[in-house]
Amino acid sequence: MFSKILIANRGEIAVRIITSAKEMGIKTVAVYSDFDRYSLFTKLADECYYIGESPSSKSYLLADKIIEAANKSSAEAIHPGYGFLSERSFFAKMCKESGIKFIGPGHEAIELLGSKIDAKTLALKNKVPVVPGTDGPLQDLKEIKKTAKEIGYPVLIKASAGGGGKGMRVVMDEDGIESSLRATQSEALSSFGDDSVFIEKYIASPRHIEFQILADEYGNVIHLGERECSMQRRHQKIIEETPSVIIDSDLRNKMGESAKRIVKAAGYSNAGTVEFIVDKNRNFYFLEVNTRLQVEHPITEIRTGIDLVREQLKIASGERLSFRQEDIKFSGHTIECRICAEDSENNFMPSTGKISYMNKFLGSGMREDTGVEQGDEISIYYDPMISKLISHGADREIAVSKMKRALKEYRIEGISTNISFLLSLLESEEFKRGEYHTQFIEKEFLNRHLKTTPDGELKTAVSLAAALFKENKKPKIKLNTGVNGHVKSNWVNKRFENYR
Amino acid sequence: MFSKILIANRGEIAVRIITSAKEMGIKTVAVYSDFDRYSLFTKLADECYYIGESPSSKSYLLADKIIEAANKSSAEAIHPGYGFLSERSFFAKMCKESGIKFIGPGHEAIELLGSKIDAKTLALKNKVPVVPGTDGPLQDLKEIKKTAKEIGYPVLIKASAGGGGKGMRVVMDEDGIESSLRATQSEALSSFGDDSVFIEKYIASPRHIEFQILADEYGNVIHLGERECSMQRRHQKIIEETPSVIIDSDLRNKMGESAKRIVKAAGYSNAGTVEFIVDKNRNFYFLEVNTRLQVEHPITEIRTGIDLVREQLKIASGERLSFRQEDIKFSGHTIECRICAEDSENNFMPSTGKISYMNKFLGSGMREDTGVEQGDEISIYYDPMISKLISHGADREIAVSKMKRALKEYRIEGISTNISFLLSLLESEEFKRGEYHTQFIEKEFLNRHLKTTPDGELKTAVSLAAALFKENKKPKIKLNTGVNGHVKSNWVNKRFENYR
Amino acid sequence: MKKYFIKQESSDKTDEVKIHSDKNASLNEREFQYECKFINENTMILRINNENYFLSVSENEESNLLDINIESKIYKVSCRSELEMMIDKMSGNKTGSKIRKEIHSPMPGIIKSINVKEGERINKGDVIMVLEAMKMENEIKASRECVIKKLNVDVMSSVEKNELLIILE
Amino acid sequence: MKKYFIKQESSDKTDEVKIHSDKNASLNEREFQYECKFINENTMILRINNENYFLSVSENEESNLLDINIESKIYKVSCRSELEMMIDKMSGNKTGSKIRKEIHSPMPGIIKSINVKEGERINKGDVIMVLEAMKMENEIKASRECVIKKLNVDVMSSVEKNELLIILE
Repeated sequence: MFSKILIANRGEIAVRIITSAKEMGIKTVAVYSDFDRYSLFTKLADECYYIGESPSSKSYLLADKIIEAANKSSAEAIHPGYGFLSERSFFAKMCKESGIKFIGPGHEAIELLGSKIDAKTLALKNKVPVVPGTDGPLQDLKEIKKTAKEIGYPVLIKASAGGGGKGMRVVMDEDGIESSLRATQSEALSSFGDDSVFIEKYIASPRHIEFQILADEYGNVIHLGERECSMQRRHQKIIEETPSVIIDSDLRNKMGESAKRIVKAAGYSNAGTVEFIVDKNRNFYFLEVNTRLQVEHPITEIRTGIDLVREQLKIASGERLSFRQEDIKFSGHTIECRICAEDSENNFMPSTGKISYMNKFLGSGMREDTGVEQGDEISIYYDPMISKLISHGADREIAVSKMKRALKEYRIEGISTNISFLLSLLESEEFKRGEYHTQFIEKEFLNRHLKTTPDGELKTAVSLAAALFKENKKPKIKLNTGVNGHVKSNWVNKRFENYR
Repeated sequence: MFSKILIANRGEIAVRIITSAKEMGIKTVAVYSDFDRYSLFTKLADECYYIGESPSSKSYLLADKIIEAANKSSAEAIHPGYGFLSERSFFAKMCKESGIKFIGPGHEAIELLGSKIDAKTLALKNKVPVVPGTDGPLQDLKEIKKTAKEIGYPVLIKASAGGGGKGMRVVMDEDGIESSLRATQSEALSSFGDDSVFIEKYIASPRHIEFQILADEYGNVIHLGERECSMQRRHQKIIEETPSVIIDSDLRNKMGESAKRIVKAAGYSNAGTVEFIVDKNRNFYFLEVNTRLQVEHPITEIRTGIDLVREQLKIASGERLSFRQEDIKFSGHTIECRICAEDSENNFMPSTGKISYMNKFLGSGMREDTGVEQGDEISIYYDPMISKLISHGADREIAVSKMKRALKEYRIEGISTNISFLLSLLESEEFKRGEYHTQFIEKEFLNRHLKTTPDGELKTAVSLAAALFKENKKPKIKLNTGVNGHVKSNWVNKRFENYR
Repeated sequence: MKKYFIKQESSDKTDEVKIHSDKNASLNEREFQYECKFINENTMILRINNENYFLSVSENEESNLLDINIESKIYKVSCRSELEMMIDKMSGNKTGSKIRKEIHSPMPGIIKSINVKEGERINKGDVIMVLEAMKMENEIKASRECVIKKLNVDVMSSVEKNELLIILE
Repeated sequence: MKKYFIKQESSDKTDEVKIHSDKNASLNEREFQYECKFINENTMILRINNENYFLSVSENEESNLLDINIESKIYKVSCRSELEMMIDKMSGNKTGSKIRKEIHSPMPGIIKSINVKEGERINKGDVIMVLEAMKMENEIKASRECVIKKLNVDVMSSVEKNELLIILE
């Protein structure tokens, strides 16, 4: 096993990796930007190296700087987390050439699976169904029109190098195809430096379901069950759960084995995730492989009792998987909610500023993965995710009730969050029944009128709270209203004493 | 199910009960003393009733006041937590007579099992071994001497009404018996108003192992496995774990079935704990039944996936147990550490004062049950326990490594705690091997020299930290030392800016 | 005794809260007992009769309303003191909310597109421009029907937080 | 430049820390780089070269030493400034710690028993009295060999925090 590793990431995922490493007796090295000088993950690490300015292009994306820090600190391996350099094959290659173990798959596998078209070809070769579409990149409008007609509208135009919802457009009929193609191509060119696209059948109201994979360096591969990730807004996952209400053990087995075939064929090792979409008739289609740890990995950890970061470190250090597929046991139901700094009442506008107050009560059955503490700043530089709340219960109903309680008791002041939005999602009939899909939020939920008007005792509380807040904030100036001269009465003073 | 319950307790256990009730959609009523007006448990409750002054004799022990609050708030049931009125049969009876459901066993069972001698008789009748000793209360010295001789020294003198380590003395030979008897009797008289004692065989280096029981009101009883509670100081449990390293499934089954027999014979319902001591040859002897929820109940919850408070509420509302003995599955290893406000470097002197700073990092696999927050006061009125940290891992080694990490990252300032003591216990060879007994701490561990002298880089850090602390604290007075006049140099100012 | 006028966002009725002392208050003349402890400027423990609320209040700059957060549900109210109501009456502003005539950048970022022209009349909800920040595209929408008086920025210009983007008529 | 003299509790050797600036310091003339940020009066992030310590320091009234808490292990050191060392030297106090001549009650409680008489010579570790508080009996022990000069309390008397219990010679 390694004696020291470097974490080429920040925030909650850096904290998460440090946690498992410490428990294994491995020393940890953090790298940080100006903004992160005293962020939680640097406080927890054994060593800290400064790598540059706050924008990630000047720090967390600088492969050279990170390799340099690894060399200086004598770290034997680098964990890339998610995002940043985690899926860049050149970085995995640089690590290898510097004699540092990259904690993830080999750069060849990253490169192979990083190309949507190659990955699709690989899936087909291994008898895993894919969404009908072009099997090569296209650029010419005429050819694209012809292909779209063959596949049948609606179709999806996707940037070949895209991801995370970027560079994707649905085209309902031939009239819309030209403008959509131009828009997709210009976006793809500026974002990824590559304007090739491909086209596929658009599947209405699909589920996004993914499988967690572990593969050692000796060809042993297992899956750890599915994650239901259909609760999305703008292709960003918001709530994830496992098991999925639509997956029975038969389908789980079929999809899990498909996922394993792809990963095996790619010569993949370490942790990875195979994404599928599932249509209304429970047909599944391979989507892509994420060649890294996922944001939502904790729900799998809790339901299987397997620490994925620990397994990543063991695999990277050359150990064999210590369990077989039949050893994997699933227990209860797990849900994750992503708490983000965004104003869900104002078009999900990102919210920046200082967290002036944070008070939470997790209680039994709850886990929180976070990189942020009271007093910290939420900046424009990085992802707006503040925290991942994860609940575990004997069944789905209990897991949901725990999550709701914890969300109600999670307080953040100084910035806006999506907590009330998460809570209304959990309270929707569709979520209760488990009947939702990737377009549910945008096409259905956001059109609903969810304003709550308090009544009875709650109305009294709301009204009095508003009045007391205003009273307490009032500048301590003696008003000469004439009628009511004794403004500074005894009880006002008392209240001021209480506050701070 | 109840729609509203009252919690006749405070601190972490009140918080714990509120948590499960909320998850079940049950409204919660807290009662509080002057000291607890704004304690965490009152913040989380739906309703709060004031019941008296801070000393528990003037609030939490006032059965009348509590019943009154229950009536005013229309609570249908009362959960007594642990301590206070939880094992007082008169209170259970008062509840019943007031038409309020007591969430616990019937008052007859509490009374029967509350008498050590009756409980022992019941055990013997049901073929559960007990420690050899007198089967009735004794008061006469001559008779006591005779009995002690028959049993064989060393013997234990115990107050008939005692508990929690109070009113207990080991007598090594006949010379010591008279003074020990007098001391025990006077203590018992002043503490419990009853000076009868009994005598039993003293078992050297025993284990304290207890079984969690659930019994519904229809005679169905199951056990949820053991808890190893031998890590004690002055008869107070400090670290608990499950499973016990000395219990195999055969012994677990035997002890569990013994526990069930006693509880069944007592006509017991709701949650309860049957305590045993186990000698070096793994012979077990019934000790007593705790007719309430235990402090250390979380380790059983985590290992079985069963929420004990939820089960208590379901049983009290008349539901049948929803699982049978064979449904109970155990997973992994769980440990609990009790963090207390006491100065373990100064003879465990209780420490009072305000918690000026609290910073913890739990992370994956950890649970915390607490009733205090930063800014709270630790008082002389109540138990000095601040928090229960609970870790869960796939095996004992992982659970221990998680606990150690969390303890290292648990910061409390303003009061002294036993965190460093807990950490050294976990690091002791005996704990590592699981070879410890109820006298380990006092007879062996406390005699060790555990002072740590830092060296190398650690010594540099310790020395510089001391100097910087002193530098930062220095009053901002310009010293006229003559030699070094420029005291307020630029960098000192900078540091002062950082601080706060 | 202090008097405040409260209007729930979704209601047309104005309620009257009177704070008689630190123990007694009334809502529309219905008296009740309460207790309040501020944890900080925004957070308080409020107990009415024996009901307990651990809640927070914050001023929403966007809407000029107070957001009352109880168990992570947000209730929006306008709250005016007697004095403010007098001023409102004199100035003829019945709703008590200022109409904002300028739109400022909510955060630093880059203007990706501008969908309106100067002089154009737009409706509530129309997208005025798109600001890219935190790797996300954020639409800046009209909160009321209005006419664009002046555009202060160009497409692809980078803006600071609170920088003036548009003046409305 | 500031100079401090540090002695680990378990060592006889005194080490010399020099703080040259907010970036440079030395221990026994060995120079190194550091960085320090105080989170509050007691807690700091200290980085030496690139090693990271998130630690806290508190003054132990009992021992007159500083408790340095690193990862929940407590290191006890005495820390004297140059000025304090000078004063120590002049007053002939070599260890730098004041000898306490009074014992005060560490918390409110009731004196359950007194095991010594006035004028009695006792050894380090001897139990002087037992104080009951927080439902526990707490032994008050002698921290050094001494003679009891005056007992200020009686058995069963209740005492407040910091109340004078005993004067030593």
